Amino acid sequence: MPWDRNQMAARAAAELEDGMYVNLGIGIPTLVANYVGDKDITLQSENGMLGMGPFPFEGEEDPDLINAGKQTITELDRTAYFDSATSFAMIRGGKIAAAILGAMEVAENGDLANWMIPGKLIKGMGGAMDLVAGVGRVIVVMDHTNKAGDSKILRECTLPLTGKGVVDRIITNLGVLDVVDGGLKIVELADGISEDELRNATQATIVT
Amino acid sequence: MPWDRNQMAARAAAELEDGMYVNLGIGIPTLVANYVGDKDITLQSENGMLGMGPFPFEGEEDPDLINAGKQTITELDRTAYFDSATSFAMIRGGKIAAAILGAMEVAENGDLANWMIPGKLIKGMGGAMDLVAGVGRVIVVMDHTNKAGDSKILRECTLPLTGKGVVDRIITNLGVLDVVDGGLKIVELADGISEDELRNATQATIVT
Amino acid sequence: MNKVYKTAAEALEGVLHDGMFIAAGGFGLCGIPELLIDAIRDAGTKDLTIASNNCGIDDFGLGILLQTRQIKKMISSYVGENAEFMRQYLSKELELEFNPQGTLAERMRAGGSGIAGFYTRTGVGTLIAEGKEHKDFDGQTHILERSIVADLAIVKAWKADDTGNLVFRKTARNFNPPAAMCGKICVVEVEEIVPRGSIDPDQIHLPGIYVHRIIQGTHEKRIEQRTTRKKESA
Amino acid sequence: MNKVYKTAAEALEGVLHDGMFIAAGGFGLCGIPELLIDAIRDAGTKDLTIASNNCGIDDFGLGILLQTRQIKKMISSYVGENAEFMRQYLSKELELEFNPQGTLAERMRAGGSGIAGFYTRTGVGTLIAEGKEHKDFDGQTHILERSIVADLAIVKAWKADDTGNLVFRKTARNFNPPAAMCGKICVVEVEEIVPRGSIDPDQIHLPGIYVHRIIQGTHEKRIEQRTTRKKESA
Repeated sequence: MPWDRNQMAARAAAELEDGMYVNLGIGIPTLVANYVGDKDITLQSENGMLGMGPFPFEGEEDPDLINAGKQTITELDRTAYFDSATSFAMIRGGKIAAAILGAMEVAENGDLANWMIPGKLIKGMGGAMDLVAGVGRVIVVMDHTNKAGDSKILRECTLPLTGKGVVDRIITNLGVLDVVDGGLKIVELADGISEDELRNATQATIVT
Repeated sequence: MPWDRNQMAARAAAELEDGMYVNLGIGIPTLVANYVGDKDITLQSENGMLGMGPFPFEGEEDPDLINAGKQTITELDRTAYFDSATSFAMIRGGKIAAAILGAMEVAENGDLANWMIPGKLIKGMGGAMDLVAGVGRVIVVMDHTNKAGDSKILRECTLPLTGKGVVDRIITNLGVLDVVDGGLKIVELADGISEDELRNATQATIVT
Repeated sequence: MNKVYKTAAEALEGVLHDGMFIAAGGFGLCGIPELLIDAIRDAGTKDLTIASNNCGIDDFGLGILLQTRQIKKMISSYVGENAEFMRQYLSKELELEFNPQGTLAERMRAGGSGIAGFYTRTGVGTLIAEGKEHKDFDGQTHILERSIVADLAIVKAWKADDTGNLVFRKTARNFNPPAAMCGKICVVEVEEIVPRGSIDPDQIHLPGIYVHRIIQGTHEKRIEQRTTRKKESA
Repeated sequence: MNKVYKTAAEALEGVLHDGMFIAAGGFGLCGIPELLIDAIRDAGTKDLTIASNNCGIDDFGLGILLQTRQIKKMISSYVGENAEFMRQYLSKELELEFNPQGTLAERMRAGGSGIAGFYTRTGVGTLIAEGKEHKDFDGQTHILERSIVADLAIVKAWKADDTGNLVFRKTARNFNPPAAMCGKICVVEVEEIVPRGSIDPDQIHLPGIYVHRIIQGTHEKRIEQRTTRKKESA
């Protein structure tokens, strides 16, 4: 059975190690915070915060304290605030160990598209281009195929790119793949998913 | 009679207007602070401070509170501290209205030399190159001639430059000159100094 | 040196003109200069180019100036919260220049820092890189991004002293310091003006040298995504 | 995540190697990493390239590493306080790269910020500009300055919490934050380590993400130019 959203988030959380500073994108990546367990992870929110805490209790929301998804959040005992220039200084400067992001498409060379569908969706890239260009490791978490059943893991991206050759690892509902020389390598299969099932759902080149 | 150091400093202080943020170099420029009177001037020290106060009383020196000349100083009720990158951001960014600096040589095109004598003096430029490139107005305060009696105001600088075409006004013991098209213009003569005396002590072109 | 003004309208007097370039602080609806935006609407200044990470929502923040058609062009990283924005953009009534969020913040800081341009890997190989100078450093391709200098910066802080020293609160700091830095004139609205000397000089987030005019006012501080957890789940 | 070490020697264990590049905080003798400098002397690491605004005095600060001939090259803006520096430089035992002070600070910040290079007017038409790329922006000539990334940053702060969040004191802040930013490894000495949560998160000068190792110690904090005024003159 393919992994559900929470299982994908849990699998992504397994990528994280003690002491890491990590940026989580919106969507499934946000759920990763629920699965870090005892690991000493510090979450960065690119609007100017390290040490992001959980959502506030009702009635305790502070309009001056939000995350990059504009949701009300809380602070922790390790929290530090800073301005947007400083926030992206640490992102571009490689101080963030990993970013876990959603995607529309990923290509076998590590190209990532997750910000724009020409003529349809023009919300903007936010901090995604800075993140994929700057952080130590880019992990994409997404469904393996789109609603029409087509592979989101492609030989070449068809949508405008967020970054070129930036993705290190892809975690989908079917398994885990790494971007390596010549294509993608299967690292792990979701429970009950066969290698053939994953290969059939993947347009990109899979190398062994 | 030529102006003495204090008179030159007082004349330089007359350049300053209410509300200005100003950087004073070492030597005679430091004395300018004594002559600002009631004017609301905020002094910047490029090692990371706005709102520099006077020297401390004996016994009240704080090793964490020094000016760019490494002297112990005090803070005021308007003081703000910041790091060196921020300090020079405001300097290069044109936020400092004026810098009052000493010089070894000034040329009629506004070139300034005040940091190096090849083979002799290799202390370094400190923040002088950033200041002359960035602040709103550069005012040089210096003796008109060197110890040998030679003009320090030249057609061309002979020493390595601190900045090219950066000086706006020169205040010396003999008077005040502005850098204008084609050379220097006499703005003011020190008490009892004739125009001929100033011209004779000046190698640079003086225009009228 | 008197930087304190009574109202947003007074603080903007003489600094507004049609076709001007404004840099605005804020992220989403957090830390936005609400009062100054309202005053710009009331002043009716037209053909504005505004550099701001977002453009508010339909009836709050910079979205207000979309309703009144005062904005000609936005320089932003994300404008997804605003239906009127989409409508005007798709009908070509509004120009839009997308900037990666960090590039936008750094362009503002650079403009206030005498840095004419800088090289970043952000955006290499994307639409953002088109037409920009490319240069390799240590085997990696970078693109040249230019600094932003705005005619006016509008900024929201938590507290100011009367010399303009500013303190921000939590994530409401965001783009406010870089926006302030890049404005030729910087007007700031705060929740409280305190006497000089009452802010620890080690704890000033933005020194008063960047701040030309200040007003104190009451802020709505609307929340865009009120997200909470239940007490039980604690 | 344990960033707290007992001694300077322990905090530097495994990060020192001959020929390495170190960025150091401090201005004059103010805010210098005294304890880490002593530990580097004791470790005997050789052929160091050090980016630091100054080089201490003969018997204090980085001057100590000149006495022991551990420094191969300095990148500084001002070295006038140090007779041994002059001697070694004039006898060509020591290399020296002068940087304008603001350029040096910005090169460090850029190195920690993923900015490979930046354009500044500082130094145009001077010796500093020789061999550097020139480019005109808006009719003014600028030169390209490269960022600095150091193998190690040695930094002095006032307080740290155990996650590495730092607070500096008065003008002892100076080059410490930019130096910290540009180090692949950043080791910090402080006067006091406080429990996490005891520094207001709005008042942290440098977030712990930049800090890898911390020690607490006693600092001499020598004054270079003790300048005072008389009580009468107040």
